Amino acid sequence: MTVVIKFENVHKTLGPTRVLEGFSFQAEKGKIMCLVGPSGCGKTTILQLLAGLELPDAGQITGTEGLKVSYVFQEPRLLLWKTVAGNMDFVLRDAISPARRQELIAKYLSLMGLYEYRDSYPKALSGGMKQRLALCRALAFPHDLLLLDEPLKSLDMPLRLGLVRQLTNMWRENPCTMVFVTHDIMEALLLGHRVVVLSARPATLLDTVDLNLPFEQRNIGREPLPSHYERMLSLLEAESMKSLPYL
Amino acid sequence: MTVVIKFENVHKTLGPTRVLEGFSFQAEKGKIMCLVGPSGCGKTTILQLLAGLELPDAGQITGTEGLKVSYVFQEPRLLLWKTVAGNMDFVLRDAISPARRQELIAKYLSLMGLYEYRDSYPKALSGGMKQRLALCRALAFPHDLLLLDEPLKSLDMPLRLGLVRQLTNMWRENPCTMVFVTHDIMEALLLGHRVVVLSARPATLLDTVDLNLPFEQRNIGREPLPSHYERMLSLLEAESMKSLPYL
Amino acid sequence: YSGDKTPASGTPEKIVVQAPLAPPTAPLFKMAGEVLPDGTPLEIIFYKSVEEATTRVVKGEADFSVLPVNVAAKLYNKGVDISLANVSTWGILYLVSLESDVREWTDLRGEELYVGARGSTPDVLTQYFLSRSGLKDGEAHLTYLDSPEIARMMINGLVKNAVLPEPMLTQVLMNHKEARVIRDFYSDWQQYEGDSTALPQAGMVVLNQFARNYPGTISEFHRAYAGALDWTVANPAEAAPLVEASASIPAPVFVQSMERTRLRFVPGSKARADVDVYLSRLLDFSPEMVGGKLPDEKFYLSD
Amino acid sequence: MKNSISLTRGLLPLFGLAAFIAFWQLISGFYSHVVVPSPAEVAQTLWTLAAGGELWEQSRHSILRGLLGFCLAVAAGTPLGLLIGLNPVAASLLRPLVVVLQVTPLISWLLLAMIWIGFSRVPVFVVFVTTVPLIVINTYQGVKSIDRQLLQVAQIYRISKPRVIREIYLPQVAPYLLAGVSNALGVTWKAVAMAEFLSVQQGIGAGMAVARINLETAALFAWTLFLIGLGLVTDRLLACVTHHKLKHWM
Amino acid sequence: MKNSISLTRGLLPLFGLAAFIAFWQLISGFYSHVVVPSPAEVAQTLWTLAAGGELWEQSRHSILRGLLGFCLAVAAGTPLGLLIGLNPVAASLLRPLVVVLQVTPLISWLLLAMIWIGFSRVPVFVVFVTTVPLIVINTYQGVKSIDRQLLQVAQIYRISKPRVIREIYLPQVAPYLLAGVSNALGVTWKAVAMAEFLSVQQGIGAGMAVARINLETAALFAWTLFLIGLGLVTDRLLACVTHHKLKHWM
Ligand SMILES: Nc1ncnc2c1ncn2[C@@H]1O[C@H](COP(=O)(O)OP(=O)(O)OP(=O)(O)O)[C@@H](O)[C@H]1O
Ligand SMILES: Nc1ncnc2c1ncn2[C@@H]1O[C@H](COP(=O)(O)OP(=O)(O)OP(=O)(O)O)[C@@H](O)[C@H]1O
Ligand SMILES: [Mg+2]
Ligand SMILES: [Mg+2]
Repeated sequence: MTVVIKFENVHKTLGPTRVLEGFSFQAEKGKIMCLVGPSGCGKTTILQLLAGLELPDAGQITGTEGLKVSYVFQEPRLLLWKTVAGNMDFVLRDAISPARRQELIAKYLSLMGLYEYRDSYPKALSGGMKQRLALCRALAFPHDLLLLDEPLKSLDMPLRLGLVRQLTNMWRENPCTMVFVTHDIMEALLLGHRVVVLSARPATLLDTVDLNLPFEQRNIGREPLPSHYERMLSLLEAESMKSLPYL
Repeated sequence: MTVVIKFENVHKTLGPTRVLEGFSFQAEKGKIMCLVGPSGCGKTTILQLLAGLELPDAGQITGTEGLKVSYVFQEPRLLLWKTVAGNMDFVLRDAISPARRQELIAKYLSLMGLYEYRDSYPKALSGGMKQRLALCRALAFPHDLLLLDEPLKSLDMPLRLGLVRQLTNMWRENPCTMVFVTHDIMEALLLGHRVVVLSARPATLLDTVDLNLPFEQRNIGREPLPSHYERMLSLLEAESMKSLPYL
Repeated sequence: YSGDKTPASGTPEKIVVQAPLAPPTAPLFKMAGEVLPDGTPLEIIFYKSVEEATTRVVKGEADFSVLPVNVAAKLYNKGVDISLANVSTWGILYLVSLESDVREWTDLRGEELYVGARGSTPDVLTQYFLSRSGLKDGEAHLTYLDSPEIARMMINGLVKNAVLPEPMLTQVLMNHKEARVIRDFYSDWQQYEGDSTALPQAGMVVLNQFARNYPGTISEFHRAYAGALDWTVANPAEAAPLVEASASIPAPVFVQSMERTRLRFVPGSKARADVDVYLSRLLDFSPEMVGGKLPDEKFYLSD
Repeated sequence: MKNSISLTRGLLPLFGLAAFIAFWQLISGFYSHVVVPSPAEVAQTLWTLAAGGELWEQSRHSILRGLLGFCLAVAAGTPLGLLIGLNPVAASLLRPLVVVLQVTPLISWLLLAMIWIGFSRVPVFVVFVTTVPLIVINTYQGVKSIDRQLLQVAQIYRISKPRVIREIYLPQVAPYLLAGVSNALGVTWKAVAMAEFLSVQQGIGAGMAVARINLETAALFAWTLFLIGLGLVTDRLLACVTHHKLKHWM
Repeated sequence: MKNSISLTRGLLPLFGLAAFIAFWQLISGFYSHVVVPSPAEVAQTLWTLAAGGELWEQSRHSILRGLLGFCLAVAAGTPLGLLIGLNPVAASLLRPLVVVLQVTPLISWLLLAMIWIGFSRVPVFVVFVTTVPLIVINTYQGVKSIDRQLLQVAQIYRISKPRVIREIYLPQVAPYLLAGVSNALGVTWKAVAMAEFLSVQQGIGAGMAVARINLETAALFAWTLFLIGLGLVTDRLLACVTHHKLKHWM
């Protein structure tokens, strides 16, 4: 059995834009992989390729065959005509038995502070609440591969930290493969077994860090996180300077 | 002439949800005011009231009369049937003469690294690029009051820092009133003349800090920012604990 | 002074005649190519529906209109300023059947009989004959449909008994071997109403204003029309190409249909007796058909 | 305040109606009543028809036929529109068929319909044929305008095709379908009257046919008025039902 | 690969057509040619009509009338639909009017139309009256389904009402309008033929009326076939034009 998910020399053009050109990388299965990179570099495209929603123009993606995927998209993508609970039920219906489904829905909604809104429609939710519901949906759905595209955006700081902790706990119970895209380097360092910094388009790997520190020992102030943080930030800054010289 | 924008005992119910109950606060005109608060506490609602897009059920909002408003909504809200440049042109057409308009559009698009995408339609933009376009549009439009609802989300760290700097520069040139909603406390402390921490719904003022430090002297590591940061984070944490005890 | 601006002795610029695409129109095809002796050109309009015809009459856009006699009476009784100039068509309705055991009206007891539009002359006459021959209401099942559809269904054997006018009848006879004419409405009429009465089905109405203004033209027109009509009756084979060209009625169909089409020119004033009998029967049956009463003598254009 | 506004709004159509009747009265003065009967005359005819029971007797048939044809059209048109929208092969085969239904005049259908479907069912057939393209084309356009992002959600969470159609497509197609249904319901009453007019003994159309032959324009108008009333009532009913259904999320 | 797929797809309707013709041939065996003429007979009649110039002579009138009525309906229906969608007062006054247009049978219009509009313009009027509700109702439904968030954007940036209508409403109403236009264009050819059938000397409908009276079913079918061809061509044209317009952003 393959133990890695692998991009080999992947090319992908979207419309007129060559997003990936000979992009190669690999993510160990059963580990958390965090992707950081400048806006527009192709992170979402990588997730779409991993999910099989897009196909590479050339090159190979291996190791994703037969995996059950959950995906938090960059937008909440809720069903406006279903209530909060209905949106959960929608994805779980075919996957989980009715009795357990109710329980699971209640559990995840409570976890995210959405239980009292279970009968509201998405239009009555704030931006952060929509985001939480999207996350809920992905977490509750049984998965081997969890793709997260900025899942913690629009959430306040304590909530983000709490959710990072929650994700590590969940991973401990069920060590699935996660690919986590974020713009917050610290978040990546707190969560990832491996953190990858991507260059501007066409994406290449600028930096790859493997962190062996157990989750409970990771702390914003504790080495080696701050030094990784500094290095990564300056790498990203250099990238930014190339495409956005005026800022 | 009033020199403040004032909420006096404002009540606002959305659907079944009582978002604001006797909410009062004031923002000095020509200053930058940052709002931080737990997800779903009513920040967006406050901006909508300021913009006049919603009316209070009770209480008074004064000082916004006759102000020209620009608003970065929590969602990008782009016109899908117009190109990047077309979206800019759409808001500027009636406000600015044609010659100057082209120039202004080019200037702001270059600033945000979107100039090469000027003829692309929004569906070909990444999440962060959409967000930048929305910000572009608001900044280019002539305004007295600038409302920003998480304008820097989905952007990478250097970009965010660059844009914070850019916003302070712009404010120096044209000291308009800004109300800036963010979930990043540090962002708020780097940018605001006043930073307000809101409680969970119904929103009340948990903390109000006036910062007299000039922008160029503000630095993530420099006091009093870190101590404000710590205090505000723990206030928010306490709020979070109330509504999200399971995290 | 009548208030009309045109002097009473002049000639009109043209004469507009409207007529349905049916046998009574045939003589007009001959006239269409010619002009009246006094040089007045003739314009013929084919109308497709009764509304169209009545609208033209009401708006005064057609000087002469070929109409069913009862429709003419109806218009007159409803106050439209017209009179009956002539009657030209005397019975073009027949009872047709595909079944060999149908010979009489009474044989239709319990049978389905297809009749053109409900409330129209064919319908009323059919009901009249049925009741005169002793059938009670509903003993023959009347079903209504427009004649072309009845004819087509009959050709396909889907309709067994029908009342059809010419030239549909000829079409049916030519296309279905079993189709036979059972009754001729004209003879039945004479059987019940007496040999001296005829069945006046269609004629021409003229706008009274036109009649007042151009009395000379009317007689010119009548003379020409009567001539053309007699010629058509006498020489159907020669008229057929004209009809085929103008109305697309196949020549053989036309020639054969003329055998059962009774065209005879009778001026309005001379037709009153027959028309009165006819209309009073209709009046008994359903007053709406003639506009509620028998028209008075002003209905008939005096010579 | 609010009440008085909604009251005015409720009264507005009445003012409109009054203006219309006044205009009609004026017009009817210019023409023979064979062409334009006066409002009073038409109202009286309508009353006579209603009092004599004929109105109900005839319209009962028409309403049943109309509703049957309409329901069949919705029941068949919605899946057909979905199919055409979802499956390019079905589209290239069935789209021409929809055009045939749209374009073929009643008179060309008439005989075939009578032979194949039988006399009494012709109005149902005609209603079906007239309204089904409305449903199909609107449904199709709704499918084309669907949010592709949600389809990706369904793909990721392995939602079965029938559920995707029911829970992703249909709700988004709903406003399009609604426009189609609204159109179809209006056209239903016209179509049923026309079909009866041409082919059947009873029903509103048959009543109109008799009125026409007898040049009883007042009766023709009275029947038309009744049809319009029917149309207005069903239009309102539809608006209420759908408002109730969609108000939550739109 | 791609080419061969699109080729197969292009050929599919042809197979469908072939199957249909075979079926028709079969059916025509069972009935007299007065009821169901054979395909060959109809084709020959169509050819005769075309060769004799009558086809072009008659259809010229119909096409002009149809297009005129259709264009008028789009030109009037779109603003009317917008108005009804945007203004509740206009809605309560004009919605009943739309129902009147939908529901009133041709035969009731005919009388009035012939008086007021004159015979030769009746087909244009009939096309207009038949298609305008399709445009209005679809536009209205499009306006109802608009994205309110973008209206807030327009409000903030003080976009003038006409520009909001042109640049926010219209693009979002476009797919609804498209469904309406697609429906209207199909119905146009039927409506013009029906109107000509009942009231006018020249045109396809007039040709059909003559064919019907003379029991020339083959000619009736030939005209119908021509109408269907007309419908298919305009349907394709519309699809091409709109695809070209909307492909960028949808
Ligand atoms: N249209 C609406 N109908 C009903 N309730 C609403 C509506 N909009 C917002 N709410 C409720 O009002 C509350 C405040 O919403 P608001 O969008 O102002 O929050 P917020 O502070 O902006 O949150 P976030 O940071 O997540 O964007 C939430 O509880 C939300 O559920
Ligand atoms: N549908 C599309 N058509 C054309 N170009 C596209 C399309 N989607 C994305 N792109 C282009 O591909 C590039 C990468 O997009 P992608 O969404 O993967 O970026 P990203 O790394 O996720 O950025 P962000 O952090 O801003 O979300 C961008 O330059 C974008 O303009
Ligand atoms: Mg992205
Ligand atoms: Mg918000």
